[in-house]
Amino acid sequence: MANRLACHVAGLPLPNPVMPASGTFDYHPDVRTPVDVARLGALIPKSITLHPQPGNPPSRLAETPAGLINSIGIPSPGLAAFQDKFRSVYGGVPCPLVISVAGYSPDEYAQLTQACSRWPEVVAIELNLSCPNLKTHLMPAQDPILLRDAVQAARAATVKPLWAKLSPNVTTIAPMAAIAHDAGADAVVAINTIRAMAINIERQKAILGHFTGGLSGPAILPIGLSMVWDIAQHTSVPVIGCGGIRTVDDALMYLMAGASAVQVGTATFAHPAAMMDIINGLDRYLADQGIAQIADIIGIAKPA
Amino acid sequence: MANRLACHVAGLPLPNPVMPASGTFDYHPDVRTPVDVARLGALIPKSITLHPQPGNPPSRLAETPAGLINSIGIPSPGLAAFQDKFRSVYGGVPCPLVISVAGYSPDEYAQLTQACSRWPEVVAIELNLSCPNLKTHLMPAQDPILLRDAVQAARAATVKPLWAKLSPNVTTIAPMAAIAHDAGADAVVAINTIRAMAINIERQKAILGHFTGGLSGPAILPIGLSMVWDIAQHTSVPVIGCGGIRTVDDALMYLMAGASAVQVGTATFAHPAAMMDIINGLDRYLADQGIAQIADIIGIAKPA
Amino acid sequence: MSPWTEDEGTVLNNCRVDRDVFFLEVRAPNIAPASQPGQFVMLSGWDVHPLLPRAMAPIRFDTERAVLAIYYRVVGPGTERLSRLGPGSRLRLIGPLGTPLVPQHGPLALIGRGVGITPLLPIAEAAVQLGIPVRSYLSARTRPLLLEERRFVELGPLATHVAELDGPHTLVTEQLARDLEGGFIPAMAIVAGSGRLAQHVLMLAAQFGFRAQSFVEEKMACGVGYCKGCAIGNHGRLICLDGPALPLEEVL
Amino acid sequence: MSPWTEDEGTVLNNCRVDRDVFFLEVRAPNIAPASQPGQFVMLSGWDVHPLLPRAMAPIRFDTERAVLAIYYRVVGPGTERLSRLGPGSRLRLIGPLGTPLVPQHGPLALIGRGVGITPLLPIAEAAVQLGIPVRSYLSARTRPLLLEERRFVELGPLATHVAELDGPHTLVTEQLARDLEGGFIPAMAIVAGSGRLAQHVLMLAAQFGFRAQSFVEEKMACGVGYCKGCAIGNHGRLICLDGPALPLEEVL
Ligand SMILES: Cc1cc2nc3c(=O)[nH]c(=O)nc-3n(C[C@H](O)[C@H](O)[C@H](O)COP(=O)(O)OP(=O)(O)OC[C@H]3O[C@@H](n4cnc5c(N)ncnc54)[C@H](O)[C@@H]3O)c2cc1C
Ligand SMILES: Cc1cc2nc3c(=O)[nH]c(=O)nc-3n(C[C@H](O)[C@H](O)[C@H](O)COP(=O)(O)OP(=O)(O)OC[C@H]3O[C@@H](n4cnc5c(N)ncnc54)[C@H](O)[C@@H]3O)c2cc1C
Ligand SMILES: Cc1cc2nc3c(=O)[nH]c(=O)nc-3n(C[C@H](O)[C@H](O)[C@H](O)COP(=O)(O)O)c2cc1C
Ligand SMILES: Cc1cc2nc3c(=O)[nH]c(=O)nc-3n(C[C@H](O)[C@H](O)[C@H](O)COP(=O)(O)O)c2cc1C
Ligand code: FES
Ligand code: FES
Repeated sequence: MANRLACHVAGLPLPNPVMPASGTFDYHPDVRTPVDVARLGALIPKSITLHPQPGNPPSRLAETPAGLINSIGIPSPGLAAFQDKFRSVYGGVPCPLVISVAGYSPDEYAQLTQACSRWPEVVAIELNLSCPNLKTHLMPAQDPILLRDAVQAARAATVKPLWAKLSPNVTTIAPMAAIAHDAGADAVVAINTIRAMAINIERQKAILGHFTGGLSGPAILPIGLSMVWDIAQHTSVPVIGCGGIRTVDDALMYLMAGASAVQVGTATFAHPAAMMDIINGLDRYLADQGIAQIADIIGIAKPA
Repeated sequence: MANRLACHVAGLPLPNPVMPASGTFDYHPDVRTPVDVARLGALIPKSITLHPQPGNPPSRLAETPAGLINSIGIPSPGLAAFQDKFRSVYGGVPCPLVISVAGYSPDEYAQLTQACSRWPEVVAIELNLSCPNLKTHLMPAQDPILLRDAVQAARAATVKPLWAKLSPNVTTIAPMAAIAHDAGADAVVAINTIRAMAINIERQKAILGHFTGGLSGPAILPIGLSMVWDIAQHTSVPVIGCGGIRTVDDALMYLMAGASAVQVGTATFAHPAAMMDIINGLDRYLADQGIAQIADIIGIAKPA
Repeated sequence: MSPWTEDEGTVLNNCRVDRDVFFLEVRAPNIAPASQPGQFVMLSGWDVHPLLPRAMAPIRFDTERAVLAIYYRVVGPGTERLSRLGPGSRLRLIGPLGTPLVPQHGPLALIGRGVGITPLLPIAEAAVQLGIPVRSYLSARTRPLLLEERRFVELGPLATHVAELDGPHTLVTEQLARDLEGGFIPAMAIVAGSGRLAQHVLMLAAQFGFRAQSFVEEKMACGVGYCKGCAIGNHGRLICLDGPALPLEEVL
Repeated sequence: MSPWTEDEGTVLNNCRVDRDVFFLEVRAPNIAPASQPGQFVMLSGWDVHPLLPRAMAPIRFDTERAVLAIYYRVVGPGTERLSRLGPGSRLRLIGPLGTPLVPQHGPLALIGRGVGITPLLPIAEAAVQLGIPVRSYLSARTRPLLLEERRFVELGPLATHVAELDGPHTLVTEQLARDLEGGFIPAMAIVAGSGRLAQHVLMLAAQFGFRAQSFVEEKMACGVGYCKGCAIGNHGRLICLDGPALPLEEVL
């Protein structure tokens, strides 16, 4: 049987369009879990940074209606330590591997991208562009110049596919996608979490140690979907949809809105096998509808 | 007994800080409903436009996890027709009245503001700055220049308090609040709905007639809260909190984050008396905590 | 706009009638006694999910016991959660909503399908009480879904069509067509629960010259005219205020 | 990290023990047999609201019947919805999670309060089976909340403190202090369910020289080390992976 789910993201072949969102899933070669990593479209571990850093102070999580706010930050062993353990952890990874990198300057993105491109297992680099710039306090994903500089620096450092992960905290997202594309990104990922906050009224203070954080989960699905739609309507850059996906229907909405593939984050927490369900569900959907390949439904949603 | 709930928004006295969000509630002098309008902090009817317009095509509503997307647009009788019926509808309104106006140019904002300021019942004008500009497709609330021009035009047209209602679809909201303030707004309202979309996967098309719309309801509460917090931290403009408020605890979060008052929208649909519950709940909270007046809790939330 | 209120309702009875159709009786102290034919309620028996209340058109308003009787089909999260509420559970209700539809002249033709027929029964009962003759034309997938068939029979001639028994290729409105040809010309026909039947009635109305209304459904948020979400057609009519029954030619 | 899985569990029994405390028995075919003392599960019996699963430390793993026994206090939406599930309801479970805590040397002092004591019983049972002596010090608001008091008595000397009967001004750890003075020096003390008791044990541990661990709670999302949300202290320790019991000096 031909694999109906086989797909491409900007020319990069993947066995299927379902992969975890960075920071919400990982792989441990010796540990059996309900997720058969060999069946994933790709694996993306948590973003790594150049230098070791501890992440944000606790509390790091707050639950909201249909949403989760996290202020994890990026606890990271740093590039050197990551390199040391790379082979033992990801050497035998049974699916395409994408490494997410987060830098505090264009040069850091370049160094990280270059280093991570060396491993043959790595099929693409995802740029997490949501680290606040130390001077402007804006994230590269929020500012045209910072965005262009970060993507260009990474582009110059690798020949592998480059994905730029965008932030929803912008006035309009399509221009940012176009800038990333022009600067050399092969695809964009939309969306990262949305700035949010929770307050404990008894203690009269912010719940999160870092006081604000990023909202994820089903609450943000309609926002992510509109952004993917905008990017697909107004640019030619391939887009990977992310934000609030929990079920196969959610994944179908993103694909029909124009996403070439999807990432699943928060849903994995309540239901680790969610990605397996979505992969099975997509296959069943295509079979039931008599659709030959996943590419045939990408972007088919009509305006109304 | 002194009214613990009496408060001020930028100097304007209100009997309490709880009012409806524009477009989600209205007043009919002869109709008994579960909402005792005499007990509201203020009444804000749906935005009116200068010229009559029909609003967007159906379907206009889509439900999402803890959220509602609407693409109502602004069905409006136009200023002239509104003026004709003003006295018979709002002549005897038993609480402070705020009129929300929506224009397609600075001049329209000026005309609407001037006309609506004439009625003695009107205590403030709220500028709905979320009508897409016909040329740039941006809303005034999304663009510094459009925002400044609209607010300045309205400012020149009235001596009454002017509230500028901001959009969450901006890179950072505090600078927009500051621009509105500098342009003459006495207070800002944050937030309006967030751009969002829903797709019917059976029909493979957008659910809303206008294909995208605005997300409201509990899903957006943590986003609205972070924006009110940002405005309170970084500017001196009084802010009225709005977005996802359903319970007295939600209202307290906004007040503690720095809101001078709150608006309740979507929650009214499932529970029309929600505003009454929130007013009663705030009063009980102040009594239980031995707090003399609502002003004492505004902005008291500590970072963490 | 007529007065409405919010009730804390109590479930008295909530049981399955057919595969996915349930019968609910709920005590609504203020809403039930004030309800009139053609009106509906918005109800929610949950907290945050789903967010909005659901529109339901009761098949009976028991004004003395203050009870509303409702048939509903489980189609999504709201009706699914509704179906799990046992006796004694609390339900939030908003109502009575919409423009009452109390017929003044007769005769009346009532045409409906499936769960959608519920608003027709109160109209039939009000008509018969005013001495207005009523004929009903009801169709359903299965026999048990000819809801309250017996009561309709008591109120006047009833034609039925059950897809499972009578096959999918005829419409119950073919009997209406025969009755029209036989000289029965209603002052008004009211359709509920089927676009296909409404189409046929619209054709017959043009041919035989009678007025026709149809109950229409759109997603609703407020149910009381505030949100403007339930607009239909080109005149900006609101289903929740101007309807839920509207002139057929406006909604097809 | 040790292997874990996802189970579709079935509620066998779910009943109120005290005002806001419930006892749940759930069949978890794969998780129950694999569980070890000190471990916990994440469970959700709902769909979208609340979003995240809830952490629970079973008081008993019945490996033969594949049943987990859990006591829980209703404090918010998750436990509230849990409390409404009847026998036969489905529950999603993730587990077994966390680092097992099987004592190797004795004697052992177990100190706990209220619903928080649940992880102590599997530890006590494992210890006694290995021939390690155990003394328990349990406190609660009311007598019924001295959960499984009888079973603790079977396993070793038990000191109790019931706030309702014994007054709020003494701590059950005062008996531990007397026992320490009398010469009972544990190889390890394990505290659960009370910061106040943990404080006192930390003091006693320093004074009398024994190791002490405490079960700690933080909001969790994944329970398996992916999200990094449950970090505690200055070493970036994750409660779900490195805990849920951690050295007392790290968490106070
Ligand atoms: C005035 C009025 C009276 C009604 N009376 C009854 C009644 O007595 N009994 C009854 O069973 N139902 C009645 N309905 C329909 C009922 O309101 C919907 O079935 C219900 O809201 C569905 O809620 P849900 O959460 O279960 O499903 P949802 O998730 O809301 O919907 C499930 C599926 O059904 C579709 N759908 C939902 N609502 C509608 C709709 N209104 N029109 C078309 N498609 C829809 C959705 O697109 C979706 O695919 C009435 C509707 C109106 C407007
Ligand atoms: C490893 C572990 C094992 C646990 N075992 C049990 C058990 O066996 N029985 C049991 O009843 N509970 C146990 N808990 C606690 C239980 O997970 C929480 O009470 C539950 O998640 C609350 O969910 P909720 O939706 O009802 O309330 P929520 O809305 O999540 O919380 C309600 C209130 O309680 C507070 N709260 C919730 N969770 C915590 C927490 N973890 N720490 C401090 N404050 C909190 C919140 O701030 C809020 O004010 C355990 C926790 C952990 C981490
Ligand atoms: C706990 C947590 C940690 C995350 N860490 C990262 C990260 O390290 N890098 C990154 O690019 N995105 C990170 N994200 C964002 C997700 O990858 C994803 O973009 C977002 O959560 C929206 O998807 P979801 O709604 O499916 O979770 C994190 C999200 C969560 C909830
Ligand atoms: C159905 C609907 C109609 C609305 N119409 C308007 C409007 O006319 N003018 C306006 O400024 N905001 C309008 N809004 C936005 C609300 O006033 C409010 O800013 C938003 O819904 C967030 O608050 P909530 O989550 O409490 O609903 C509308 C919102 C909804 C849901
Ligand atoms: S449902 Fe809100 S106006 Fe009709
Ligand atoms: S709960 Fe996710 S890492 Fe511990």
